[in-house]
Amino acid sequence: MVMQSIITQLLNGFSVVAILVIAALGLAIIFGVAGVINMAHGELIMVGAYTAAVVGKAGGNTFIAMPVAFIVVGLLGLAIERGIIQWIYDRPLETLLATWGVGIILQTVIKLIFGPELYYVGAPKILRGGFHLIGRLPFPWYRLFLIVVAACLMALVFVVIFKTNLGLKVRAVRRNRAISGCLGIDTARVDMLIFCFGSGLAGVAGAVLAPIKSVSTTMGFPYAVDSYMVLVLGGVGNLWGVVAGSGLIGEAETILSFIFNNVIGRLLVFLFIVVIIRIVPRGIFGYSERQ
Amino acid sequence: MSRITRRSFLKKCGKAARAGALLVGAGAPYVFSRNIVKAAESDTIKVGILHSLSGTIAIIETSLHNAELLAIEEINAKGGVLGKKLQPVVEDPQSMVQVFAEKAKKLLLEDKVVAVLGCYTSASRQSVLPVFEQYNGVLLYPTLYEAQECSKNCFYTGAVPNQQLDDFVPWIINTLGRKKFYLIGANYIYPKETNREVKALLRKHGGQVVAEEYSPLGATEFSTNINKIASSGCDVVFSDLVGDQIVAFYKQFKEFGITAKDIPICTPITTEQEIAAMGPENAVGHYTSFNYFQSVKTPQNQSFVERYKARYGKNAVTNAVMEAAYFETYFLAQAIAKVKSTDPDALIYEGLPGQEFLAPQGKVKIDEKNHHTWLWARIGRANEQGQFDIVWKSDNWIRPQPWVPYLYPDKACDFTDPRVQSRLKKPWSEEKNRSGTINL
Amino acid sequence: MQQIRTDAHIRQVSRTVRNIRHTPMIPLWAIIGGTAIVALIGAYPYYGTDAYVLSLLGKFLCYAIFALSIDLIWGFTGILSLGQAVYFGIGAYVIALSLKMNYTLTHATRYGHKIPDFMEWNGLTEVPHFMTPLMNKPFAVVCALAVPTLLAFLFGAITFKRHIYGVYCAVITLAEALILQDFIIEYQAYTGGFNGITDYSNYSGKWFLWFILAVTVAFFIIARVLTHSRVGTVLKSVRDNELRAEFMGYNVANYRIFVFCVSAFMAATAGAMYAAWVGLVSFLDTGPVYSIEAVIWTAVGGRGTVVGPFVGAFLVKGAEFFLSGTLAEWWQIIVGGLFIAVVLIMPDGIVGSLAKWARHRRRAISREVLEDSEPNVEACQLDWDAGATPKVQEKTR
Amino acid sequence: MAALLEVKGLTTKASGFTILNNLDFSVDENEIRVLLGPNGAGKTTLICMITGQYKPSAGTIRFAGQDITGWAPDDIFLAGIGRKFQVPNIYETLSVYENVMVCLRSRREVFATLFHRLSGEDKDRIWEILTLIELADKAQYPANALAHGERQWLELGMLVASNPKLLLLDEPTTGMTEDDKHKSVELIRKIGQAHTVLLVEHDMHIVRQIARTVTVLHQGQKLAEGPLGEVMENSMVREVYLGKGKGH
Repeated sequence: MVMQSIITQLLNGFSVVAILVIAALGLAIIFGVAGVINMAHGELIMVGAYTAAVVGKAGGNTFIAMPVAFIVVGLLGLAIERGIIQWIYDRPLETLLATWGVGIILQTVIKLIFGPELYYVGAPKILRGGFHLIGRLPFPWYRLFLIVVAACLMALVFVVIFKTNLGLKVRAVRRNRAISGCLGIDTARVDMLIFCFGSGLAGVAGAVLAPIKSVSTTMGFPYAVDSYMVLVLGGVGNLWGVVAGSGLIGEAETILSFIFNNVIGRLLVFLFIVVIIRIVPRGIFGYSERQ
Repeated sequence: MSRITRRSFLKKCGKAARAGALLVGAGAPYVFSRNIVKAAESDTIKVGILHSLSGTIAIIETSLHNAELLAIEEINAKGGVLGKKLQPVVEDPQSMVQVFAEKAKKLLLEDKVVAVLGCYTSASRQSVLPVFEQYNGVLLYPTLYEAQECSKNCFYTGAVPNQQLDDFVPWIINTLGRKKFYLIGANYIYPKETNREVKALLRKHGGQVVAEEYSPLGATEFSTNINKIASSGCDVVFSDLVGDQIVAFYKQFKEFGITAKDIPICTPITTEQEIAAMGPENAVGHYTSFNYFQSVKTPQNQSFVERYKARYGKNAVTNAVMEAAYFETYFLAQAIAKVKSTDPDALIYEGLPGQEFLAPQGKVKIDEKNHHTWLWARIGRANEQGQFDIVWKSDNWIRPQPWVPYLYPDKACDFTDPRVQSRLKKPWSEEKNRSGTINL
Repeated sequence: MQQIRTDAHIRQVSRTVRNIRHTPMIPLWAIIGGTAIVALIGAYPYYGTDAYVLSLLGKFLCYAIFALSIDLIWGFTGILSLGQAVYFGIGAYVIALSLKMNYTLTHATRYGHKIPDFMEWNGLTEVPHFMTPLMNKPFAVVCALAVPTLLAFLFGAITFKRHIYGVYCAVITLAEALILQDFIIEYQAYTGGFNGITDYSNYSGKWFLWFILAVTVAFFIIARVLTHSRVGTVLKSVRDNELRAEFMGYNVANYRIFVFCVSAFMAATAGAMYAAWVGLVSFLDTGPVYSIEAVIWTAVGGRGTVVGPFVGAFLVKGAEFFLSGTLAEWWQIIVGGLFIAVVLIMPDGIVGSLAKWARHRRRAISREVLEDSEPNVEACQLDWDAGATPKVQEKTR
Repeated sequence: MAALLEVKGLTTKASGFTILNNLDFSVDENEIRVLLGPNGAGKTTLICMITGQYKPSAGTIRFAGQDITGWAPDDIFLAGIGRKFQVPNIYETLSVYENVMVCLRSRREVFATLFHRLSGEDKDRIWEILTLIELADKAQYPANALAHGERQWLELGMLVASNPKLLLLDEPTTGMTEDDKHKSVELIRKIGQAHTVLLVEHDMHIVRQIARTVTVLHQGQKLAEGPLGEVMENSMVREVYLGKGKGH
């Protein structure tokens, strides 16, 4: 019985890890690649979730909501980048301030449009229910779907960054912006596209997380905090870091919460992060540049 | 390219910015100027409305704010009170207790409101009570709460545990036939105190607590808790989760394949509003104990729901706290009319105690002794439409007991007691205890 | 070893060039303006009778000190902390606990016992032994100031010695704020948890406003002296170029730890006074959101200037209090827009931009002076041309 | 005269490559020594080793009688080694005056600095240095307003202010115009009158103007050492260095 619970708990852990990966991927692009400390990341996820709610009202389901949210939030990201971020790439800490402002504005605007109450987003019919694997409880199909989505998004990002021309330019710009510019790469365009892409991913995160979480204007901040923890623990600017960070935080949190309780679980996870960072200051997969 | 645009952009903006800064700088002193809202004072009665319109608690508090504005509009449409219109003074405390206290002070001292309708969480109420006691204001508080409190300056129109739990827990044991309780709640005073009473009732009626667990406020990942619930062998979950936690918990409960037939969730706090947010399919069959449901079949309620929907859109749902916020506004109007004055002491000693009103849930009354409200008890089972089928209803209204006798046999609240009265008559600087609690 | 001695002629010349004004430690305008503002605030209880404004003034001053503490580490040293509220919060909680326990000795809570209500509803029957010393108020004050400072020392010793700066430091401090916040909520029997600590006798008299004001002025002067002294120059040099400073023999980590401790001490003092003045503390006072807000006040006012945090705190907080009443539904759009506008239009903040403008003017004047005295400085080979006009590049921090 | 700096058996490995291989090398007091070598010879790495930025895999570094192997950069500085970086490395937002002021020889501890006041003599010294590097008239400018050459001189001035026993100059004339280079040479010569200087330089014009003794590094090892003329005649040197058309 105890053994079964623990195995179930490990499985749950995988779904939590998947949630963290999904939430953090967009930030991994915006923060890790474009170097913007995006405090509005949670709000971009929130807008994605509301997009899913609208799609749901119009009769669509999560599968339709994902590409729609990608486009809607991607365009929103484009607007933010063109309007604000493009002027301040060279001042990363000030992006924090501006995006915090963007976050507040997004929250208020969404509240004015949709009202302050919680919104309903249902899971698609074929993903309801679960399958029996072990123990008393079935493992929900939707959680399996989350794991699959996390893997697919990882693969997508991997392909975009490492297998496309855009990805090559992105990596070039990340290593040396000035030289890349001199070599004929339109850095402004690369920045714009990458911010757009990262925002779109945040939108997808909102759309897939909406059916299992509550959708409200203030839902974003915890996701943003978790995403930053994941990135810093895993190593900024490395895709495997996202997986490593999510894996450690997700599994540690579910197991510790099971042994103790949620609050102590969370406390221990944060302590754990602080300790790890002190041992490997650049994160688990962070590269150390030659000074 | 972007650099050049940037520079010219900055140049253009530079002058505008400097002018703007001057304007803002010059505007700052107005923050401190005392005539923020100086309406014609003679022909209106100012009523403060203090509910968060931003931040995490805005989800529920905005609906209270709406209900109170609706009631004020209705009262004004009928000619107001004492020939004057009620004028709402709205403040946004941003879901932060410090701001609640600050804004309460502003409403009392700056706007000189006759009373404040406000607060939702216990934290916010506790933060403003010292302010109301010090400056002798009147607070009407619409939320169900953990009780064990009575303040001279506060009138509580929400339910206290004896009105929600005393019948609910025995009903779960006897009618539902479920004895093994798994208590899960958010980690703060209301769930802790509520669970203390639930445990006392379980001892009295022969139930059993399998586990008691508290989750951080705002946490929305419950897979671990659900795993624990499934392996604990309980046959009913008693939940005091609040806010968006409710939605996430019910959704994930269903997701893990547990239905209300296996383990029903019983709760004194989930309303129609949360069910709308989680989707009715996730709530079907779970139980809530409340004084009011949207489906209550009284003519007052039907008209109330109609008016609310007409004002705030046809998708708007009503709930118990909102109903309390609605009728407390009427309590205030009636009390002002009764004492023909806006003097706080007149309202506190004469006007509000004993006030009756035919509310959507039935007839309600403010208790003379303890400032809480006589309410009806109902148990509802959520149905497919996101409404509650009322499966049980109390025969009569129920007296509020801030101190339940089975836990606190030696305490009671009584503002009519001469000992309390003499204490209250002393000025604030000499006697700061404004509580009506007495030891029996 | 003998130092290079340039010949007397050059030394003579250099003397004539050096009549460039040094900014005094505390300029005259600051003394006059500061005195005027202090008088205006300190005398408020005599010309204004509004208890609400009075309470706001004390509170805003605490916010301003808090913002100043962030400016000290962020503006002058380049350490971005998103967990500065930890130190503010600990200071506030210690004082609030002390006052609350003393208050309940004479004023029974609603349960009728002589211990704080949050202890009671969590099942404690008496004040736990490790908390009884806090009932001694002077000891509590010492604790409220010393504990955060020591904590900052520990934090700094581990973090800065490990060369963790920038975003990593920001996220670690964020994690620390979250830890403290969770800790306070979880151990509510000792901290009041989600409800915070309220209902104790706070100091709301005029004398306490004066006290806050005096502390504010003291911290203002300390910050000004610190940042304009040699240490301040070293701190700025660490901010600008850590490597160079290290190769100039400065133990960069020690300087960071030092300024971090000073800043924590300021934040703790602000927190302690806040708790005593307002009579209410909550876990939100220790959280990341509050820390980020204070960072924003600093940025709006102008980081790297001593006056900036004061202006920022008063302006942003004032705007919030003002707007959230009159424009309850959409005031946040204005506040959000303000942050964006400051970043885009006034990257140095309000005070910073004004100071920069003033500096430019001054430099232009001193340039004219130099040109007039050209014959005396021929040895300096002045080659003023278009290229010598100061091009102030954007900071790339 | 005893050697001021003495490097023995210095070996560095980084990710599989041997950058410095069992290098022996010494600099005497009051000498201007030029370090030559093609790209990748390990010149900058050697500087980094001496100043404590990297830790050597093996070998010892002795300076003024002390073993400084593995010391922290700030301690090595305090022992008396100042370093000029290849690209100008100054405090961008401080004024020129402050840049020099921060570098003045004084105690570096936090509390000593806290209560430190500039004496009149200190001020004279700052102005002297500013005059020496010809930036006195720009004393109040923020350093980021200076031109490239001026920034290099400022860094030299900062080093002089700290009055080190040994100055390590890593290609101080990179990216300068001919005029500026000429000025730099004058400056380095002046500095060399009172300090021991170890100069890393590619530009043979400059090397010829300054150098008395040169050391040639190749693939992490010392190839040749001696007076400039002698070394220039060395066939190995000509092959690995000049043969590749690197010099002028």
